[in-house]
Amino acid sequence: MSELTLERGLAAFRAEVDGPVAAFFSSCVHCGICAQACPFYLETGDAKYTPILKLEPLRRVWENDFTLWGKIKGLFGLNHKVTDEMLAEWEELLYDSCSMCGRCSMVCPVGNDLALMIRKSREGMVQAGHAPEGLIAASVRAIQTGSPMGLQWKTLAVQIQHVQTSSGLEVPVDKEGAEYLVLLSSMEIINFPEYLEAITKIFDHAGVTWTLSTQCFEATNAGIQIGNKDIAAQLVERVVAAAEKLKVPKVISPECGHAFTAIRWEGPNLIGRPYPFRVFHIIEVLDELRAAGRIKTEGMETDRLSMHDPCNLARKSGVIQQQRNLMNLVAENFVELKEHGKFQWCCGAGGGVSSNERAEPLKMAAFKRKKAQIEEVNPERMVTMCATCRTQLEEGLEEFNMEIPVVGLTEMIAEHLVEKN
Amino acid sequence: MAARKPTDKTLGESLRERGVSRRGFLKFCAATASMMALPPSMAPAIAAALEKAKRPSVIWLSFQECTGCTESLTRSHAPTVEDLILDVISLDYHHTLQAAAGDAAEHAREQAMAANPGEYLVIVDGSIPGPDANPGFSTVAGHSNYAMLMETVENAAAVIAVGSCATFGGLPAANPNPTGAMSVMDLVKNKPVINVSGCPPIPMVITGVIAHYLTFGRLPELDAYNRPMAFFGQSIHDRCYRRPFYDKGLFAKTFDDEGARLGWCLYELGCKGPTTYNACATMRWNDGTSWPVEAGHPCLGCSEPKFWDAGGFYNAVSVPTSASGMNVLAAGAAGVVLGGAVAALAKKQTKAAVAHRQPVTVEELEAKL
Amino acid sequence: MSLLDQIPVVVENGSAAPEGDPHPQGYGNAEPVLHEVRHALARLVSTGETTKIDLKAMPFGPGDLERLLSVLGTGEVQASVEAMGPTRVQETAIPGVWLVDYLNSEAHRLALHLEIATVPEILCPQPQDLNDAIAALDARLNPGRSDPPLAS
Amino acid sequence: MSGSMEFLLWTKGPMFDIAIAIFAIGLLVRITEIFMLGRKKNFAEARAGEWGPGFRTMFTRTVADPGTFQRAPFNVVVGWVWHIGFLMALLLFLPHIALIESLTGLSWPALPNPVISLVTSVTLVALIATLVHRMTHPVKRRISTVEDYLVWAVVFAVVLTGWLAYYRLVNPYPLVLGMHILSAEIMLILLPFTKLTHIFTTFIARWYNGAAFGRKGVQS
Repeated sequence: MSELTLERGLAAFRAEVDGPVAAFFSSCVHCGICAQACPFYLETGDAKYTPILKLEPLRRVWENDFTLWGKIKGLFGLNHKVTDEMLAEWEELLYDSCSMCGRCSMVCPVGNDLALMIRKSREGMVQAGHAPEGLIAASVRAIQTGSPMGLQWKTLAVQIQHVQTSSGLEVPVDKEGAEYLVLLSSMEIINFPEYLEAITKIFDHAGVTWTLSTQCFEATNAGIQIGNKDIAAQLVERVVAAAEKLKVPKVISPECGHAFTAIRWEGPNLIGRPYPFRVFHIIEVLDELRAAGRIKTEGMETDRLSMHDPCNLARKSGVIQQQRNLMNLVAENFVELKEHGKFQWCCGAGGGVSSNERAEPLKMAAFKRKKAQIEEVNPERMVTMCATCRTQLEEGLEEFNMEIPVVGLTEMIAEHLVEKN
Repeated sequence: MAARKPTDKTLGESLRERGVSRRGFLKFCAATASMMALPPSMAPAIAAALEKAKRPSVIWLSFQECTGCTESLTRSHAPTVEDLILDVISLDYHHTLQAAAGDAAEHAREQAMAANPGEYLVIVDGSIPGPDANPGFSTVAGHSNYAMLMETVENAAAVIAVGSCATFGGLPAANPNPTGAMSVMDLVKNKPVINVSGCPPIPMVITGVIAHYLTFGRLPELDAYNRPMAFFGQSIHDRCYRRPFYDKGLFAKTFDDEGARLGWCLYELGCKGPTTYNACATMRWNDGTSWPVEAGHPCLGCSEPKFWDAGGFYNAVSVPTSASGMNVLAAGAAGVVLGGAVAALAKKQTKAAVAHRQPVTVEELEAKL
Repeated sequence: MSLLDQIPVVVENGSAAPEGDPHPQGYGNAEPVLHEVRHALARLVSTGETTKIDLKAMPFGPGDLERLLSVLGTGEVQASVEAMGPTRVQETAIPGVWLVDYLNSEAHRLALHLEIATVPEILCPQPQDLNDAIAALDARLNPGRSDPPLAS
Repeated sequence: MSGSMEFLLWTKGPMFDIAIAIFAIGLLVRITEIFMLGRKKNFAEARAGEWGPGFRTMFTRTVADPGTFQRAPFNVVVGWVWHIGFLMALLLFLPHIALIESLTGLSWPALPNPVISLVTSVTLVALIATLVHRMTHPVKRRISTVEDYLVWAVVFAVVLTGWLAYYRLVNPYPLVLGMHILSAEIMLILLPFTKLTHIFTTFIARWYNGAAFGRKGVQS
């Protein structure tokens, strides 16, 4: 049986070097500003978590194999090679201490997109056999069972039953020709079953036709988190097949950050062709319905609410104003965190960190940045729209004994719908 | 003029003998100090030195030169110069100025050398075809310049090289230097050499250096190019009356613009004042009337080494001497070709890497668990 | 320094340019020399030290010398010394500041000094000449006598 | 015979040719490498075009976002001061403009020399501050390589010798002017092979960054 080796890793690193990577590494002046955008560095104070340092393996591959100067140095044996030991050491830096939040990409003075290069580096790491166990296990489960958590349709079917009973509404399944195919995340199904009921109510309220697919309900993509195109592409193909089978023109990604970037931005490139459908995040859809006057709400939340923008949704996908429009619809005492929108701070759990058990201490350390932000505005509740962020916020706030409940925005909208007579 | 043994009288004595009063002597010292670019407070020291100084014998050798240096000297308006040249020093050989010709002239030189071994001064203008050059390129009375120079300096007290040809090779040594011209200090290694550079040098500087030597009986303080600090210690730029315009950023852009009329700095018109060390800005030319910058022309830098080969006279000091925009373009084009080749190679490698990229399988991943 | 205050020198306007001067104020090298003169005057007043400034050694541009002399002005005393050609001494309007112009017999300028002194050196009898003065006078009083007179 | 003037003429002549050739070839190699590598076709439906956001980021990234400014004010301010100082001295000092004009035929008005000399003095102080910062700040210490210190030394040498030459503090002047030109030539030679390349590639990098974020609907 074939195995993952350093050579395959190096080949994968090489395959990831393109014009932007060359421009980025050519431009880095070692100013260290990226560290000032990284919650993992800021909250641990350990300089090894400086984002640009995490990219050293990719940088070496670029310098050695893609620059004239590097080749000249190589002739004299002066170049620094990437070794198996090095990659083993870098595994922690590239996975445990990076949530790929992309904040460093926003502040780098020379314009380096560091998050992009982390994503590319992980391709090499997987091929070299240096991915964390937690992410490997999630990837294997996702391919083998259809869900990174090993969740199966029958579990979801029970959920659907509950929703139908409690709401008295039908949850459409495998309805060909519906406008929207709705995807879910395993974490939502297990931790936040309210979400399914919420969209059922909202779509009924707004008169939207939609459906779930028994063939593929999972929106998350472990292949993106671990950083492997082959795994990621297989998972995307499942969604595409389901959407094509049900002939839906639109697919909705759930309240999950990476699932959205995976299906929305990486998906078509992973499968090498454009989709025959369009992809939206549930928040985009809700805001469109709101703008079209198809969502009627009554009553307002009166407590002090603040909101956490998921990195993947805001900074990395440009969904920033929509959630604010929806907040203003139902909350009268909404306060922004100081740095929000494209400059928000990561909760610390993204980019596969939450699936990587050994990264738990780092994940909690990084959360302190978010905690400090929350403390600054001192809200009574936090609102967000990503199951991973929501879980992290809940766990983190509990860890620090802060009694601030976290709610999903979709559910909150559903609670304010005008009752149909 | 025949070679003669210098008298035993000091300069002070010979001046008083000629009826110069003590006030006149004071005035002479004031003028001499001014000529030597020394402060007026040095006049008493000059007076004391002149009381003791002896008249030296001087031999003037002219090699590959244009006689401009001699012309400059004889147009010196410093009024004591006639005294200095014709009375105070004993100019025993100068083939342009002396009345004697042919064998008689050469005889005068030999006589002066024989009569004052180790005491006579040699003044040289013009450059010399070096020992490896064809000796026939320049000869005087059948002697090659090189042979005559080496023979004459053999027993000299010191050598004063006058003009940029003698000091640095000058025009004859300019690229491609067909005659293998060399400077005096290239050839004379075992005698003190004083360089009085300039094309030509300021006449007052020539006489000032001679005056210094015969007043104090020793060489003046010299810079790295063996030039007297008193005259070459400061750059044209530092002493230029237009310097305030440089400092304020007011420059003439052409020879006939408003800035040129207002007397602004000539840097952009190619003035080499910043890199040129000479006394033009204070001593001036034509009896102190004016000097090139005052006349509205940039300094050519004639008193510096290789001034003929130092780039265009009308290019600013900061402009490189040879590279042109075309060179840069050519180098850039070469870069594109080379870079393209390297990148194409790298891209080919990448394509190969992508093509041979082995997909990761679940089994492979499971093996890692 | 109170004495200095009584000296009517206004150096601030030192480079006050002649009419039609195209240069803005502060250009030219007259003003620095005037400041040097001011320092020399202070030394003369406090310690009696005299100073000579060689104007030919100054990097003057066109008009600088004229500006300098017009600021210094013309005083009451003029003198001329005939020795190796004429030397013209002119007191400036600033007491203690003298312009001494050394010329040769062909009226070419040998040197041009500003002398800051109570009396310019060239006007004073030279010490050695003074030593010979009585003998010289005696020779004129008694053209016939040859033995030296008693020294005063 | 090799005195200061010969040294100056060497730096203005043959050495300048060598330096400018290595610089031009090396830089074009570098930039060609980048553009030849290019990007893969992107199949994801874009929210917006790439060119506008790309060009915007090329300029906007010059100014730090308020949060970064608060967290690293020293880095931002000192970096700004010395970059602006260096560029002003490089591009607005008359002798440099004369040099550029001789090579390219392009010229523009210069700033008065006292302004440039003041700016250069400030730049020197700021450069020393960056060195101290690099040697003391934990992150900068950790990520700094020999190259960082080498490049700092060369840049500092260029500014310092220029400053010394302007004030004519070293005699003879041709020596210090030659040293200034030589250090600038060393900088030109090193430029394509070190992080100095960022002078040019940062605009490419910023464009790629702005384009990547821009097509997703975020102005980075």
